[in-house]
Amino acid sequence: MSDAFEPTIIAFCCKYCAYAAADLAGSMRLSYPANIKISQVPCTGRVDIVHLLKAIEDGADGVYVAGCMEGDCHFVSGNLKALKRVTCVKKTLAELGMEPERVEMFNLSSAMGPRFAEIAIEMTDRIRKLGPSPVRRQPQPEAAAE
Amino acid sequence: MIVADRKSLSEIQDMVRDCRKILLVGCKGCVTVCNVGGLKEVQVLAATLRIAAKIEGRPLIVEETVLERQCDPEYVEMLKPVVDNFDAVVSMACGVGPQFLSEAYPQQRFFPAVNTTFFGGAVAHGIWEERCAGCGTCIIHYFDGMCPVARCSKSLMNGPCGGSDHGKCEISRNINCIWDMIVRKKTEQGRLNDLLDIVPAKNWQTARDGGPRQSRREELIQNG
Amino acid sequence: MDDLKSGSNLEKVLKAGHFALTGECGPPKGANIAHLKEKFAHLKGVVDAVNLTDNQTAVVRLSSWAASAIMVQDGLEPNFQMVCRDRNRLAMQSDILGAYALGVRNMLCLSGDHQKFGNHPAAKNVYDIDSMQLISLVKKMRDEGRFMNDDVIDTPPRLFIGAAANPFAEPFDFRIYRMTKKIAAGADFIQTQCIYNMDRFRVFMKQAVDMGLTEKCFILAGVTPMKTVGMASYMAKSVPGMEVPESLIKRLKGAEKGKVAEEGIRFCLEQIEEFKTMKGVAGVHLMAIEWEHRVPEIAERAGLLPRPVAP
Amino acid sequence: MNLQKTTEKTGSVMVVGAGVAGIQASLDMANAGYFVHLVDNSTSVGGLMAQLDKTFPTNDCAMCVISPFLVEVGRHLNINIISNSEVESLEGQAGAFHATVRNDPRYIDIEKCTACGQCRQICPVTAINEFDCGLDLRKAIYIKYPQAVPLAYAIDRSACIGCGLCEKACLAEAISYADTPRRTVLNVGAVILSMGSSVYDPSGLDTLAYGRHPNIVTSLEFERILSASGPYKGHLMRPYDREIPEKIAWLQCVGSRDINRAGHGYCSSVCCMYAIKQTMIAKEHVSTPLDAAVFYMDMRTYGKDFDKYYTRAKDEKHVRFIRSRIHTIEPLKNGDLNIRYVLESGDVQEETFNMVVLSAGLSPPPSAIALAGRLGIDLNAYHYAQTADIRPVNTSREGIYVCGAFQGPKDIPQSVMEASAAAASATETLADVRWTQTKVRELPAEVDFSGQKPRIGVFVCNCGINIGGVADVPAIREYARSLPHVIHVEDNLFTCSQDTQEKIKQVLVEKGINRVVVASCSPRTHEPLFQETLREAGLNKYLFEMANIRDQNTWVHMASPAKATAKAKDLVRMAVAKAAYIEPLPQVMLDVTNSVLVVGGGVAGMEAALGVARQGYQAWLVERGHQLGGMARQLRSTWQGEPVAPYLSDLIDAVHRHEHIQIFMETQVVHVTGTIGNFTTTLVTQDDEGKEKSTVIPHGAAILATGGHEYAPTEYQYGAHPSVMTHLEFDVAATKQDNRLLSAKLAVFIQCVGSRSAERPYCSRVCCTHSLKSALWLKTINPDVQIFILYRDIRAYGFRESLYQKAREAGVQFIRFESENPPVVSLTPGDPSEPNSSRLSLTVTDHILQRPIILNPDLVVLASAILPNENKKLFEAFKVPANADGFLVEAHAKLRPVDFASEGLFLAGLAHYPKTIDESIAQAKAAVSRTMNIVSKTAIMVGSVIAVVNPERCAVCLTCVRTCPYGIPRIDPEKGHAVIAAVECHGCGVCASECPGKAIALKHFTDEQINAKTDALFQAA
Repeated sequence: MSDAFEPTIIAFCCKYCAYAAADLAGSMRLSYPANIKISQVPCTGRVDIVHLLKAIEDGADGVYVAGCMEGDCHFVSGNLKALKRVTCVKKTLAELGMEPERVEMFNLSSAMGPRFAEIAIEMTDRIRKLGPSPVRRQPQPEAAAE
Repeated sequence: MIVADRKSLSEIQDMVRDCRKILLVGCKGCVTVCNVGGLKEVQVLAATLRIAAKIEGRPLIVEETVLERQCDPEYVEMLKPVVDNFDAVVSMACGVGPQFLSEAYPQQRFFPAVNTTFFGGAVAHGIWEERCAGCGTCIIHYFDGMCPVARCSKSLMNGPCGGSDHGKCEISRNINCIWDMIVRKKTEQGRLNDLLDIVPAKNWQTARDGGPRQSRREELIQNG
Repeated sequence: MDDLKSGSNLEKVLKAGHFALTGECGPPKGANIAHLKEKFAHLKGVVDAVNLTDNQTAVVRLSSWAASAIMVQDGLEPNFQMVCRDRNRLAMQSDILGAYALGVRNMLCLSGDHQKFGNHPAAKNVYDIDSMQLISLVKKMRDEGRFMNDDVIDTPPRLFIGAAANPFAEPFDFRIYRMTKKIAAGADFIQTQCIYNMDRFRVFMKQAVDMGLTEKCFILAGVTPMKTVGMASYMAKSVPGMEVPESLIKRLKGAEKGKVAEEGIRFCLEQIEEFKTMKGVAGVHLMAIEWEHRVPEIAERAGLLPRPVAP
Repeated sequence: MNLQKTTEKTGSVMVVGAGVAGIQASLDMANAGYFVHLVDNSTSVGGLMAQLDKTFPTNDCAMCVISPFLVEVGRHLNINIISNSEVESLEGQAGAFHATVRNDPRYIDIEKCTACGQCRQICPVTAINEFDCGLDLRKAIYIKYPQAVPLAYAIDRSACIGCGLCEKACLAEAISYADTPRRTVLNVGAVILSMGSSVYDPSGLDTLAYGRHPNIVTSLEFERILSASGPYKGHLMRPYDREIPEKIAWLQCVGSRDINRAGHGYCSSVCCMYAIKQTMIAKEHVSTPLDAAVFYMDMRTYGKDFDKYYTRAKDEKHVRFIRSRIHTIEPLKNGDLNIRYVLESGDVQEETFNMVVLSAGLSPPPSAIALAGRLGIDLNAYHYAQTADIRPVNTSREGIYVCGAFQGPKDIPQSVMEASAAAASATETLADVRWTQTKVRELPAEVDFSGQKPRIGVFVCNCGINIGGVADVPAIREYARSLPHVIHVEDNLFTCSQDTQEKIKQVLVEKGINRVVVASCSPRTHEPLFQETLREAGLNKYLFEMANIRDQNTWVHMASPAKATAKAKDLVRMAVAKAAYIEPLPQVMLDVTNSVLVVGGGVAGMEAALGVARQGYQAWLVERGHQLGGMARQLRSTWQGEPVAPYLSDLIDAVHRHEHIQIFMETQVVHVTGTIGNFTTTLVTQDDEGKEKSTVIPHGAAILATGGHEYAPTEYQYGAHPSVMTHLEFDVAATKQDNRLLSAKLAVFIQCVGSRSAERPYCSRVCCTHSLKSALWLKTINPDVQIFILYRDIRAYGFRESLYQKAREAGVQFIRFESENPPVVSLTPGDPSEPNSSRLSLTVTDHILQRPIILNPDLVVLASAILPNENKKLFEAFKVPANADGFLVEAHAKLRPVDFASEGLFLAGLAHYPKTIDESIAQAKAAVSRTMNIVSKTAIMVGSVIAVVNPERCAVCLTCVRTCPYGIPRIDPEKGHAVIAAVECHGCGVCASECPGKAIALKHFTDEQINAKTDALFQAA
């Protein structure tokens, strides 16, 4: 892999906390890598294992879920359920011989704009070091005709 | 219900290694209820297998479907239009599923994606426990609704053995000693005397030991 | 208890009212008979009978009936152990006949440890019948001369039937009833689990006496001398159904360096001394695990030698 | 505005002060049929709470919890926010006031300002940032904080040099230097004052050295230091050298409980708790160990779950609590601070800290005191609004109400409770003009697009130069044109401006666009605005999707325009992909039953029933006993000395006489079904002959005011001697002029009897005040009596501190004991021939002398705990939760203190937590206000982002039933599948993610929609 590798990372962000923190990072004009693209969810409890696997399958170099601080979930415990699902997907990736660190769970409050930026930087650095997703590394065969 | 566990990914991968196009078939019966073989798990396994193939740079098409039940020929019949479009079919039903599928479509290969484990129920969400061994001769009325055949590690009829610890079986702290529970309940109900009679040896002919079983209800069997 | 049921030495000693002493011997994990015979030598003339364990802790060993037969050849009396884990009712009955034919006269009927703890955890267990049913089965073969299916046996096996009892396992209050059941099923003698908690055992024995069980059956109190503090801790924590009081572990820890084993033996001797006078206790079952060579010393110091010669 | 003065009753109201209390009062009234003018002298709403980092005792992020309220109040059709304004005068009378409001210029047109912030970037002048307590700077053109409402800039003319750069930079042409103050007259039926509090300035206290050293900060400054959006971005540093402190001291009661130096004789009520919070949060902020020490006199953790919080700080977080008085703080050269303090024993100690936080008390803002003068309402000695205990939110002038910290220092939930109470009280007399001044938006019918393919319109915003100045907007626009289903694209200077909205409406209709994507700022702030535009064009508001290409793109990738353009394309592609799958989500209208069920016939229940009835709606009052009045029957007076008996008999009388109240005595609730707006409850009444009669009541909401009772002590010889009595027995005896009281020579009060124990780890809140009040009364009738109060902490919060002061002046002696070493009361046998002749003897260890003292009291009064009444079955019937102590659990400890998490159900009084009678009355009124949000309407809308079950796929496996955090899904045995009531679903989507059959879809966030976005992101561009 070359130095020029720019990962694509999808972040599933809870609208009550992480999404608002991302907005706040904007208001504060904090800078973080453009590799992070946010998909908003009403609660991280909505993020299904299938959604995470779908992103990996599609070629995501990194995927993370960002929810409220533990104990502060707007819907009681959605963030705790999300953590369990992230943990489960990490296991699956390990079984597939893929780095589990490509998937992560973070917790932050809506007032934590700087933390959002930090996480974005941390995750981008982490994935840069890991290199492109093995899903994308192989030349993909043409899909067999029906 | 019948409880099952998903097989390990590598085991499933080994089964379908020579396939380029496979069909995953879930079942809406027991395995959906025990969260192992419904549409969601079909999607999860399909995505996982596709990722695996992509990592290896190997072509693989995985399609997903769910049958109402895989243990009834009429539902199995519904796969007919598509079943031959695949190199193999992976069933996420209990052990019954792939066999019914196999019988219906002798030309196709069918693989199991789950290990069928026991007859039981959910004691809490995400925890299932064995309750019945399907021995064919129910005796739980002797034991106040608790079955030592299925739930004692040694299937003792005249337990408890002497290895239980704080009400847990000697083989695992997660398993209740059923004999401890039986004794406790009988004691609480003041009917401990019931347990002083020696339960004679069980007749295992009705169990799997008597050979594969068939259940026939003459009044239900359709003529012709 | 007038007519002899089996004519074994153990039966005779007990029925003559002597304080019995039985030992234990684990067959080898191989066919090394020489070593087995060495162990026998230590026990000869020191105990009334020797238990030969049956794939103890679910670890494969030389079969207990074969070891028993070898012991008969060496002039010792075996107590043939059989567990329900490894045989169905067909195998059990044939092995019983075989053992008897080879001179075995005592038999101890057990459930057996679960294979999960042994060296073949992947094995399928049998448990066709349980220990209670096994006792009934042996009794039926002996007293009715019939197999389990009621077919008549040509020359029934005359065996002195033993069973195990664990006064320390849970649920505690039920232990005495379970022993009662075993006696009702046909147990002639009982060998208990190793005893360390004397308080509880005293309660258990009082219950047995009060219920008249000691009139129907001989109870041999189980003892195992502790060799090390580690062994004591392991037994306390990891052996199912075993109860080792904290005070004993403390006592062993308090022993001078190199004197732990001696302290263990001393405790054992104190126990035996008490059993001698404890109402209902008919003898001691000394399970000196891999310590057969110390048995003569212990028996000597316990004042149990010489052993009575059976009439 | 209404310039015409009228003398007729009007359905508009005015709220002055837009902190959390003012916002709550405004929302309550606006949602119950009144038009609200919300006036604040700041440029934005939010008050003090917006400045806080976290809130106790849940450690919730303050901004997270208040933001939704800010947004709601900002967008409410029936709330007119009048910022930067002062009320100059109020003429007229209750029902028809005329308020003259002076609107000071902010030099920015709020209607035009899009808060793009370009002006701030270019402004050359810096000024002190007051929001960050001066720890930071801002520009002369500024916005108070990023989440501010109204979201518009303001120019600080005291700093502005008039260079005109901002005017040139503002593409929205919102700058108006020529602004002058404007005066408006508002016709309002009632006024609520919620001007809140300012924080005491400790500069005047010489010994504390505040202002002389930067490392001595006030608690509010420390909040800003802790805040992630504060001056240090959430990194805990001390101001002097930006070093991470390793030792911090908190000094309590700065500007509180201090008549001599601060002139504040009262307790500020909140400082103990916020100091504990700050210790814990500070410890979380640093990776190195932080030594936190709190120097205090009494730890006043008297609220719900407060004592547990205190215990956690002590035992788990190892915060040191040092009972002491501060002598001086001496700054050292390295920035450290040396504190000299005096222990209880009189020993003087010294300790050095890296930083000191002064737990500064609350005081009424000078502007509020001035306004009170203009309005002519009475203030108390400390310039807070004077109220009576039995009318806790009424000021001395009819038609003017007060709530929050301007009534007295208090915490957020108490303020919010009073705000709702004030809303209920203010609107009671305006019930007949409800819904007369409110506005209704007239909307066209929604167009039915079913069966049509997606026709997507994409609107890309330049946001002045906020987006267009960084990313290549035309390129993004043209890229959008190439995406599937897109039939229209355009870019706008400001998509959110009024004229653009009109243009968009036209284009939607002309081109038959059935899905709209706006690529601009954040849906958090602008989605409702665009959705309104869609709706006005006849589109369902959910046919909308936003790409956040400003806040989450150009603002954070300013240095990399090419990357920002590429990312914007990605985000637009994702939004368009989801848009192709979005569906209209119709809302269903449900009729509402306009009545309220109130359970419990104590003060809270009766006030609630009466409040509902006075609002013009039917109230059903259910009491399981045979008399009304509850615990108040035994109470002699309120803490301020107002007699309870006459109030109670008037209340019972009023409840009996009101035509809208039906009382069910000796009646129990046995069954409850239904949801918000439409409950059906079955009552069973026991008649005189013991026969049971059941009645079925339909109601739109319910208030549970099931009360509490006094703990029956088992300690201190209670029951063994007639002179050992509880609080309430003392009150009853006092009313009867009982000789045991009149003849007492030595009386001892023992505090915390049954409270703050292992079994009941909570403070019963009222007991300290009660004992002080009783002791003072005893002194009045019998000046020679010697009185001891044995206590653990004296928790006379707020103005109740004055009782503590008076008691000490009256010679009452206070002895503190430790919980491990409580007083011992024993009986010395007397003359055996005479009954009750045994004598009491009491031993307690004196906290100063450290040795036992033996007393022979002839009266012992036990401050016995308040316990919630046992109502397990009732709570189960309503499916409402109780905590480990048996008290009901509210929806949110801070901002929803009278709501249950289940909608349509509310709580009040002792069932919630021990409280004084004024607090119970306020909470009951608050509950009334909350029910008005429901029952004042003829119908409520339900639906939208909710989980929906596809019956064909449902395997009735119970996964949804077991995983829903609110217990909403159930299996319908007749239908044979799971059902999720639309009206109850909270829309989190947990069930949809857990369902093993994929039978549940969360509308607007379906698997298809979420996956479409993911697919779009990774598909080759």
